[in-house]
Amino acid sequence: MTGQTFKPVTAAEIVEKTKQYAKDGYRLIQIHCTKTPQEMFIIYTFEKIDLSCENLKMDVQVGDTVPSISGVFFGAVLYENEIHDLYGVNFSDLAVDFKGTFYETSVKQAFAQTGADNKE
Amino acid sequence: MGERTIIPFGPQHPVLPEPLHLDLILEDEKVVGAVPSIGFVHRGLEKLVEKRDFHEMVYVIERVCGICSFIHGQGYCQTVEGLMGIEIPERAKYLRTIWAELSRVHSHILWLGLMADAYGFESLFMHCWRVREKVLDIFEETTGGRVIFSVCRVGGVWKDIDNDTLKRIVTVLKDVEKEIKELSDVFIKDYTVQKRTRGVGVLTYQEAIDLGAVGPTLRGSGVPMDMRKLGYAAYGELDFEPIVEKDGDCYARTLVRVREVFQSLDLIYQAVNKIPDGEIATKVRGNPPAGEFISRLEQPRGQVIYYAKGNGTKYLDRFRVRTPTFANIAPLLKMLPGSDLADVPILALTIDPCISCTER
Amino acid sequence: MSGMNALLAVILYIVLAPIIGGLISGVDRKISARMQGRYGPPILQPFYDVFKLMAKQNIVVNKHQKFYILCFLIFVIITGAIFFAGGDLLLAIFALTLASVFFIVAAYSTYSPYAYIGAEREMLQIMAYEPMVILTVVGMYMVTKSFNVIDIATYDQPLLFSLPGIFLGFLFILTIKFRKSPFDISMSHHAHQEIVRGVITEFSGKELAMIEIAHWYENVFLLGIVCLFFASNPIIAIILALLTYFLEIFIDNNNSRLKWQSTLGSAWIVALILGVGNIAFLALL
Amino acid sequence: MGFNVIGKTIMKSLFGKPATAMYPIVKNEFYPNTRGRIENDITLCNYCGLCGRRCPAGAIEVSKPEKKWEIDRTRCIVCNFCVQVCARNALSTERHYTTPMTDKSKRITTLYGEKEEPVKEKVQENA
Repeated sequence: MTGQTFKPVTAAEIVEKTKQYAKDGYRLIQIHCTKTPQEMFIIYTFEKIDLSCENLKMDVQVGDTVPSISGVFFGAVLYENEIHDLYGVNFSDLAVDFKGTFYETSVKQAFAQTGADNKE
Repeated sequence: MGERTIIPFGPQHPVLPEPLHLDLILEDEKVVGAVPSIGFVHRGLEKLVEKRDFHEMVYVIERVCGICSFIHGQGYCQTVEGLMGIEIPERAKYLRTIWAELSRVHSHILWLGLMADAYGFESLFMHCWRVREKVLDIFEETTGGRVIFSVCRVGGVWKDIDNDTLKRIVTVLKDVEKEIKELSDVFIKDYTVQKRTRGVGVLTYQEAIDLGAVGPTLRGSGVPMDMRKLGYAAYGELDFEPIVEKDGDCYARTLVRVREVFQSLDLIYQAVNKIPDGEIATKVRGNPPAGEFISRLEQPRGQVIYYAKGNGTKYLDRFRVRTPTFANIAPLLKMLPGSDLADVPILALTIDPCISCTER
Repeated sequence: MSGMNALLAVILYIVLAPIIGGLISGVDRKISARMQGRYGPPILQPFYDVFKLMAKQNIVVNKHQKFYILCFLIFVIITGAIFFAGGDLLLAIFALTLASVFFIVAAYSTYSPYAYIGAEREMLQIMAYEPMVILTVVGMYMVTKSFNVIDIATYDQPLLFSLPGIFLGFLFILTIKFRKSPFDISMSHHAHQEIVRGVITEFSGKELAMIEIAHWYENVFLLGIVCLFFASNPIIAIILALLTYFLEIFIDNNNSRLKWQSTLGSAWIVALILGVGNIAFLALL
Repeated sequence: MGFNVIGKTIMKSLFGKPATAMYPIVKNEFYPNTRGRIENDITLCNYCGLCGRRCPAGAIEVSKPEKKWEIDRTRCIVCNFCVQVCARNALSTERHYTTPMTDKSKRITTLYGEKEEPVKEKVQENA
């Protein structure tokens, strides 16, 4: 199955890389954030019409500000707002900024803590 | 141009018994803007993966959605199997395919009914759901559940369908096919239906790709992308082509779904003919190793993406579900401005929204 | 008809119309259900509904709305009373329009966005059906040379034969008046998809019950007009009215809801071709 | 394109038998496979507690010293996992659903294994 490789990327390059993917005929299909006790990263997945797919992996920390790619792919707005609300990663230049009201969870940034964090 | 009115659409709106909220900004009856908000039923099921071991998690993931629950279970199992490098028996693959396609049939008939309801065609709605019941009966007979089946497990499936039952299912489905044929004519030929769906909410080829539309919404705009073509489960051995319509309006999306029902029925017939005998599950030893795995599947509503990250214990570090509705919200926001208020329910339904699904 | 008889007819109308209207509505629901493959509610269900609504707590958004709804009910009853007393048909039609205006004002008075849009659509509906209603009355006048219901009803030949176009046109706008698909745009039993409940979104309890009863009166009055087309033989007239209603149920279950643009356009085209055509034909004879 | 395309279908159902059932009068037929509710044959149970630990919903509680097996019917999602993992085949799935309850205290079913007297089943008050 394609798309099991995760290419590292930094916050500074992400917009440029996305534009490159857009030029190559890829489209954004998902962004998600993962937080484990050891690490935290965001994965961007791009897909082509022939179903091949590529992943970018970017290390972040809670409270970091990352440039938004919603200028390239509008659909990114939803994913980025989701990550902002659940993980507390900020995005600059969002096409539509819900300002933390996208998911109205009772605990703010509910996913920013892992089960292991709570035990400590 | 009249004054601007703001119509609150949802979270408790009769057309969509799902917690999606749209603030529709209207000028007379023209929609000029729409602001969505979701998050009313966010359950944090993804987070539960840290507290449930990877076998139990199947049952949690199945409950992400009530309609495509089987494919969620299948997708989870497939992802974890991919992470652990397990190859499941051939028969299990075929059984998964059969159940998944039956899910697609019932989901699409359900959607057709809801679509009929969106433009006030009550009798068509009722008749669609009447036909759907027969598919649900097959589920109850083979798995024990009508909506949530709980038959998938990491390494295969729990229950087998014996070959006689498979043959009987085919005869039942032939009946269903006949009835759907009768009802699908209404969606295709009826004047009032066409009047409401043709040319409404047009999504062009390029827009559909750029906004990340998935499933029938994407294929209705002429993009031949179907994740089943990746050949997971038994799809690699079955003969089918993605169903594509060119127009990109609500009519095209309806047509894609109507044709997909027949395609799915055909896939089931093929699978029943080809299904090999043998085991239905392999023994799973050990825990998921440290590593990551992404898998993509085709749900009735479109492409669904799963991501699993293991760490060598029986609990996964992270399990992520990107549901098709989430991807389809952006195209919906593109379609809404410029439409009539009367079109809003149709447009909202045309992406087949499952908000509870979106808010894992 | 003498004054005594007219009074008796009015009293009979006021007492019997809600019962007949309710029963028709019950049968409507039953037949619709069977067409959709369901058992459906009991035939007396509309009465149960109204009695239950009567017993509900009264919640008002605007204290004037009750007055408007009461006026709506009263004017609908007056419409029927004029009609069944054998009075002026034109007057009855205008009384009905006045009732509709009160209904719309009541909807506006609630300030709900749904009711607001519903009221706008209700006005468009009036615009759509009113020409055909007037043409119906004019057509009847041209044949019988009288606006009085009593004269039209006792006319010795069935009007249906001289007014076939007008009859069909009237059937067409009945779909709007009965609030059936494809023209149930402002409110109906199932217009919920777009505007929740349209005009009556904000009404509850006794007011909703009054609206429901007013609709029963209205339906009986409308079926009364259908009867006029075959008034020379009362039994055939009643059968004709029932067949008409069945046809409306059939159409309701056969079509999706159209937009207001289509409603207005098609109603006027029908009025122009069938109504005006028929009248022109009569005038040329 | 046409009008009244569904006309034939609705006339057929108008004069045919409705597809729905008069529910409380006509009971639904279940299939042999139907997953209704979880039952425990307490005589086979050895109170190992595996079902309780494996339950995704945390509906089952087992206590070895008391010889007690307890299920919260409203928590149970009838996923059948406990039945599959039970090593002694004591658990099974009944065809009939749990009846709806208005009294919350009835939601827990407790079974006790034999101590002196034979098997007894009782519904525990508000656990």
